[in-house]
Amino acid sequence: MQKITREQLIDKAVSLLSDGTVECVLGWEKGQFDYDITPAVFNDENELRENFVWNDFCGANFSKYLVSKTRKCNGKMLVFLKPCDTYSFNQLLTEHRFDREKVYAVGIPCEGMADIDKIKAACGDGIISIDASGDKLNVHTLYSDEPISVSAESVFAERCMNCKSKKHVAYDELLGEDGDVIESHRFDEVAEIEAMTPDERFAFWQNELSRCIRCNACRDACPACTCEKCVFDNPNSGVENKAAANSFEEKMFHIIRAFHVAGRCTDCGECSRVCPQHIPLHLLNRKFIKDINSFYGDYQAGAEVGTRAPLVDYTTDDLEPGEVFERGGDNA
Amino acid sequence: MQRIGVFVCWCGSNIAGTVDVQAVSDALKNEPGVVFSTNYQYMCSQAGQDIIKQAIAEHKLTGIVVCSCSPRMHEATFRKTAAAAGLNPYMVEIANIREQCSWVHKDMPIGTEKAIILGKAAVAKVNLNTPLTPGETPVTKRALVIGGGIAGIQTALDIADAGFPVDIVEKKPTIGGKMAQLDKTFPTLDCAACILTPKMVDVAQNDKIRIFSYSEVTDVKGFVGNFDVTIKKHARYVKEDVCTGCGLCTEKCPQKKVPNEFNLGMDNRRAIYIPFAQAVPKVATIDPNYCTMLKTGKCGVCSKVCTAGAIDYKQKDEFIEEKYGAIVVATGYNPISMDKFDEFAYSQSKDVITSLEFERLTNAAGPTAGKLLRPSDGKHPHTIVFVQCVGSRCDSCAQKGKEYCSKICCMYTAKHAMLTRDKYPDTDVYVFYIDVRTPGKNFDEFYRRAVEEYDVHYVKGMVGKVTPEGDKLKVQASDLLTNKQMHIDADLVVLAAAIEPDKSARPLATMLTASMDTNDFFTEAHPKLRPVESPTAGVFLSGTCQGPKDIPETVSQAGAAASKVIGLLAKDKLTGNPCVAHSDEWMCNGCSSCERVCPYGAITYEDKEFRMPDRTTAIRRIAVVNPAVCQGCGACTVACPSGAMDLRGFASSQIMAEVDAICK
Amino acid sequence: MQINEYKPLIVAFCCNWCSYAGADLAGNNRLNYPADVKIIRVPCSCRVNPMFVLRAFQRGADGVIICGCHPGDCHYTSGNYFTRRRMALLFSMLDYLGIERERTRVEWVSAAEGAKFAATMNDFTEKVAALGENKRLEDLRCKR
Amino acid sequence: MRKCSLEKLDSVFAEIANSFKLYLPVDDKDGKAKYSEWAEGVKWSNALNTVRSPKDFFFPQTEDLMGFKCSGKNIEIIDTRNESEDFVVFGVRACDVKSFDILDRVFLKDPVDSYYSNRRDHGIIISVACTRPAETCFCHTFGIDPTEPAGDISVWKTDSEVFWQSNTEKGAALLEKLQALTEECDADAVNDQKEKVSAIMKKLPLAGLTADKFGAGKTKELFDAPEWDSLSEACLGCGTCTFICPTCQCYDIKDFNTGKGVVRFRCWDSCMYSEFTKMSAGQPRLTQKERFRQRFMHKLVYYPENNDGLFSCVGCGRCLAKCPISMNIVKVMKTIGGKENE
Repeated sequence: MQKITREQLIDKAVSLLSDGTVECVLGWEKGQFDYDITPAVFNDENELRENFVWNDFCGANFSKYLVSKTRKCNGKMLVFLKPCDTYSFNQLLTEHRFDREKVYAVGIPCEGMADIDKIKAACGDGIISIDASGDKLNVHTLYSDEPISVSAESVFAERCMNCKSKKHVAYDELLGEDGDVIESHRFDEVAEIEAMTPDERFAFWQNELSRCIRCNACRDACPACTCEKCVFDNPNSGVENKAAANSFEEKMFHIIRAFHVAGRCTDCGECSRVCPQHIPLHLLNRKFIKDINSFYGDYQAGAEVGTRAPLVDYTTDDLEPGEVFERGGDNA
Repeated sequence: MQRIGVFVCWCGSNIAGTVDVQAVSDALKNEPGVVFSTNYQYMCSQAGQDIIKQAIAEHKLTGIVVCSCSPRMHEATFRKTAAAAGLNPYMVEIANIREQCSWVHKDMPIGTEKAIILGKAAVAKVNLNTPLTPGETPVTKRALVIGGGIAGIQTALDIADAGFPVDIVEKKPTIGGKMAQLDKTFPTLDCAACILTPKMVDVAQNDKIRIFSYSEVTDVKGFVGNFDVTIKKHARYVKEDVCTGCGLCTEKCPQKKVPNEFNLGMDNRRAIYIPFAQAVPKVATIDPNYCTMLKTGKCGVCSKVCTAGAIDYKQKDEFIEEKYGAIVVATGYNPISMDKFDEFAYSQSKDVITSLEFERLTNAAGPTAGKLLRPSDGKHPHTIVFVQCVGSRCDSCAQKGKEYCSKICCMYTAKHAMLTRDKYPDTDVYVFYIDVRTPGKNFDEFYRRAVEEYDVHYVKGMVGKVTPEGDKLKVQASDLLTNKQMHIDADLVVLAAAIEPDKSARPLATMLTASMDTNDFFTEAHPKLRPVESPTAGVFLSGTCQGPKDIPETVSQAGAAASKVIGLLAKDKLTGNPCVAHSDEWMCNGCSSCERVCPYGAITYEDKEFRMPDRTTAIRRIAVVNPAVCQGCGACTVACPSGAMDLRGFASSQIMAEVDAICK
Repeated sequence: MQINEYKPLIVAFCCNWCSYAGADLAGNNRLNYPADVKIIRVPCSCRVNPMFVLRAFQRGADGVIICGCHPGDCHYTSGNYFTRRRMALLFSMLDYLGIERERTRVEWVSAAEGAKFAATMNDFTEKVAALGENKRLEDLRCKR
Repeated sequence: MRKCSLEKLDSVFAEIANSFKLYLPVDDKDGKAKYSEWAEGVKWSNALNTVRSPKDFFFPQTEDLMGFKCSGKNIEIIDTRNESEDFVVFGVRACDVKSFDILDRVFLKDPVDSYYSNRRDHGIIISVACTRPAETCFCHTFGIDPTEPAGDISVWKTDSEVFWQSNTEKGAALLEKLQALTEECDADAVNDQKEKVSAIMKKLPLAGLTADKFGAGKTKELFDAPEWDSLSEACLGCGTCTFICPTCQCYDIKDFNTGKGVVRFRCWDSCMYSEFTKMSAGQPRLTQKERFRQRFMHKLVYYPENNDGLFSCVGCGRCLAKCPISMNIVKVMKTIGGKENE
């Protein structure tokens, strides 16, 4: 259960709206059920009181919306940012993707977001409502008379299981208490794949990436993918395609996408969250992050504004491309 | 669709010997876009070029592929040919079927097959070529010469002579460089000072030339025709324009124990000093490392004795910013350190000296007033051993010394030996050598005189060890011709130390973005055809910064560099390289990735209002490339996540078309 | 096709200033290397987009090698330093996806190293040939 | 109607697989169902439905249409079409079966899409009645009864038995082959289950959803509805909804230059994409709002207009589960369709 309440957020938004600090509010709107929450722009108190929601399903990272939304907004826009969202926020600022002056960022603590698919796997279909109490989620379904209780932690989204930081790295105002950067085990899975033989690695990724339907959800949700025109939509780029015709194109899309965000990816996990085919896309991005950390020193994209991303930087004694394998493990 | 002409060159038998040129031109005839294809013995010849010109006119060609030697060889030639026939020169692509094909593959079918593929790749590229027009930039009509040795002096004089202003930046308090330290010069044996100092005076008196002595270049921005240079003038604590150079201060200064670098530390100077009598500018300089006044605030003798009132203890380093159209590097050389050559006992005995030290010992203005006396005891040496190639022509595995030949040692050693024998016929002179290299006008004659007329003992072989024993130096050597060990009790051993580029060259090269070889000599734009130009446009090379040279060579290269500079400065406008980066403003995210990888600072950003595809208006930050500054490396094109940045002449689509053609 | 007839296809991206000149020198000195190597001239190794590498594999290349000036000697001062990082990460990613390591290489070849160029190409071709055809990054539509 | 015991189901599958390629929903390692080919040991998924719809069987995501072989300056046209083999798709839910009708009206209408019709002719659909509809189900809105699925053969599964009912000649012929493994039974045997499920259907959160406000002739009324702005506000413009949708049928035709020739292929396209139906004069729908509106207007207004009032949504609920920002057709119908829909 989230420590900060929906009412606290609404009150904050209403006060900022009424004192003229902000013109509108970027927040979460309730859906049909308790889990299908949509990002929305709220313009007044009525809209907020009626439709604003804050619960364990508010996973969407708003940072990316700021690129397009601030262009349309004349005054300031209030945005609520969870700790992991603030990294994307900073990274976008580093890349001059929106005007900081047009945003009023309110940092809000996050206790971890739930993955509805994990809940469905645990409780079955037919979920009518979900309510949180303490560290439990009580799930009411069509097919069981009693609510099914699951621990929130057991149904955390992948990125929340491996949460890297409860600390906000950017905000104008903070609600609740700030946390710390966390020593996570987020690279363990990458290390497991690295430890496989090349044949196993190939088979692993072949299986994962073959499910890709090129819906582009990973790209479109990614806060690092804010290109005015994506190379995959650009007929002149030479790699444009609407659907992968074969396994090469499946791989190419994901390699190039991961490479494009390498050094800029904050590991917010949106790609894996939105993938309708459950491809563990974060494992591609994390591979780059892990490599960057080990080759060039620890680097967390978005930790600060204005840092030089590792791929637009160098030192004269960087390791040679041929040496990466010596470091990466012995599975030739 | 292009109308492409393909021209396959035989290069005599160079290509035709291993590539079936007829088959190549036949095969390429069928490639998309190709409307004409032929082959000829020498495409680069006038007749060959005429074939191209004629085909352009006859077949209304819009693009050309020449299958020939490396584009590094004749791309420029064929571009000119195309231009002469009215075709944009950037519509020409070369398929390198000589260096990369006929010369490395011996089998005719294999060579032919590869030549066809390389030709197809070039055709694929030309299909996507677009006519390019170079941009124009104005030229600042002023040159900068970095280094005030004989190379810099000559370059500056020649440029000034053509009427262009020149600045010389010299890090020492005076110009003159190494030549000012020399005694006589080979092979004519005229006195170095006698021929150099008049030139120094010419420099001082030339109103087109400014000298920034005791100064160094700290920053270079800009590009050919438009360099912005920052020069740091070190505080010399003497007002240059007030000092008369009378030298009184240098006599009265109580700090007498300063090693005199002009005499290579073989005697002392004062804390305030003028390096030598003919220094230009003839102005005193206070050495802040030794001056009591500057260190403790107590003394002030020089200030008291200076009637002109030129002393200024509060002087600060000064930074001067100036614009230049061309920069000449003349940073010169130094003998290498003898630290790694302990077998010659250089650090153990004062009587083991380098050749440059020997020059000072024999120089009338030197520490011994020209008398050849041993540094240790001031006695006249009777047996002198000269060791050549100390640190030159070393095995790369030995981890010491240089692989290259220092070039000047053979001649100056012969000079030293001859002069010694001439002045002091009672001395025995031995020269140990690996080879004696005397290619040069009157060089061999000079060497033979040393051997034949002056009875210098030339011994082919290397000195193994020098051991100081009493007041003698035991020299252990081998004579390779007689295959015998030799033991000589010498009074003086002179080491012909290898020469290396000055240490200031490497950081300067970085500032200039000029390339260097692994020995830190500046690389020339072409080793044979452009020996005085650096690959970086607008940067020229003069003297030993480019490689070991003697004085006549240095002076001729200095003149050559000057003529290149004059050629550049004589232009009012420069046409640039059109193969530069450009950003598609619709795709640009303004993320700054490109700016961060650009080594030239060619990319800036501006906010621009856009009518967006969704009919809204937005102010977007977009990258703008300065085509005059961009050198066309392409780093930005890969850093750009959206692919907004592309490179003219090497567009992503062109490179991918080449990949496709090669792989099909 | 018999196995001993298998000829790999190698795409070599060479920077104009060092490696392309190195290849020219190999030619000047008549130093043989396999005709399977096809060179594409780029102004600097930093012009090589990872996309080009993938493109080559897609189109049927069995190995891709990128040659540039030695670090510190880049004609454009710093281009090859960026190449070094980009390709280190790209190659590591390809390895992570199970693509054979020997199919990709970066080699620094100066204009003076004609012999090194030829030796590098001989060695690289041999290693790629030993792997056989590129199956893991192939696009069947483009097969020879 | 015929039946067999649940234990015998694998033998039935084996029998079908003897003559046909048989596909059925199978759980992957993450427990998500997808259509896979049956082989010994492959288990039918218990999931309500597959993540991707079965439209791939007839309208695959990418498919080559024709080829061009280029040598020199000559171009030779190659017909890449092959006659499809007969195949059986087992386990299709009522909603997805209905989606084939919707696709048929597009692809089998003159001019007939021979690629689609070829597969359609050779495919046999065995549908399965639903027993545990999910909260996202709203097939009833479009008049689909999940207890009476259509298809060549309809199947009802109970705790111990599987009931088979053929609806077409193709179905009957197949069922004929399964004579030995099945036995005749009374059609009333599944009534109990049907009633139970019908009762559950009434309790579904979306039970009251109707499409009354939509349909043929509603273009003028709905096109400029102000709600489209807020509905499309958060849309990322990804293609998830269209690609998992069983009825989305838009495709793009593209040429791929292989170096030796050209492959002309088609692939799914999404009206959510900025490049959708881009022409030389540009895109007809410049904003995400217009693209978003297009998708729902097509399903709920334009398609019915051209197809006797038939909506091109089957209420399978996939988009409700998969949209990254949880915007979907139900929210659109409720918002545009007015409060009475809630």
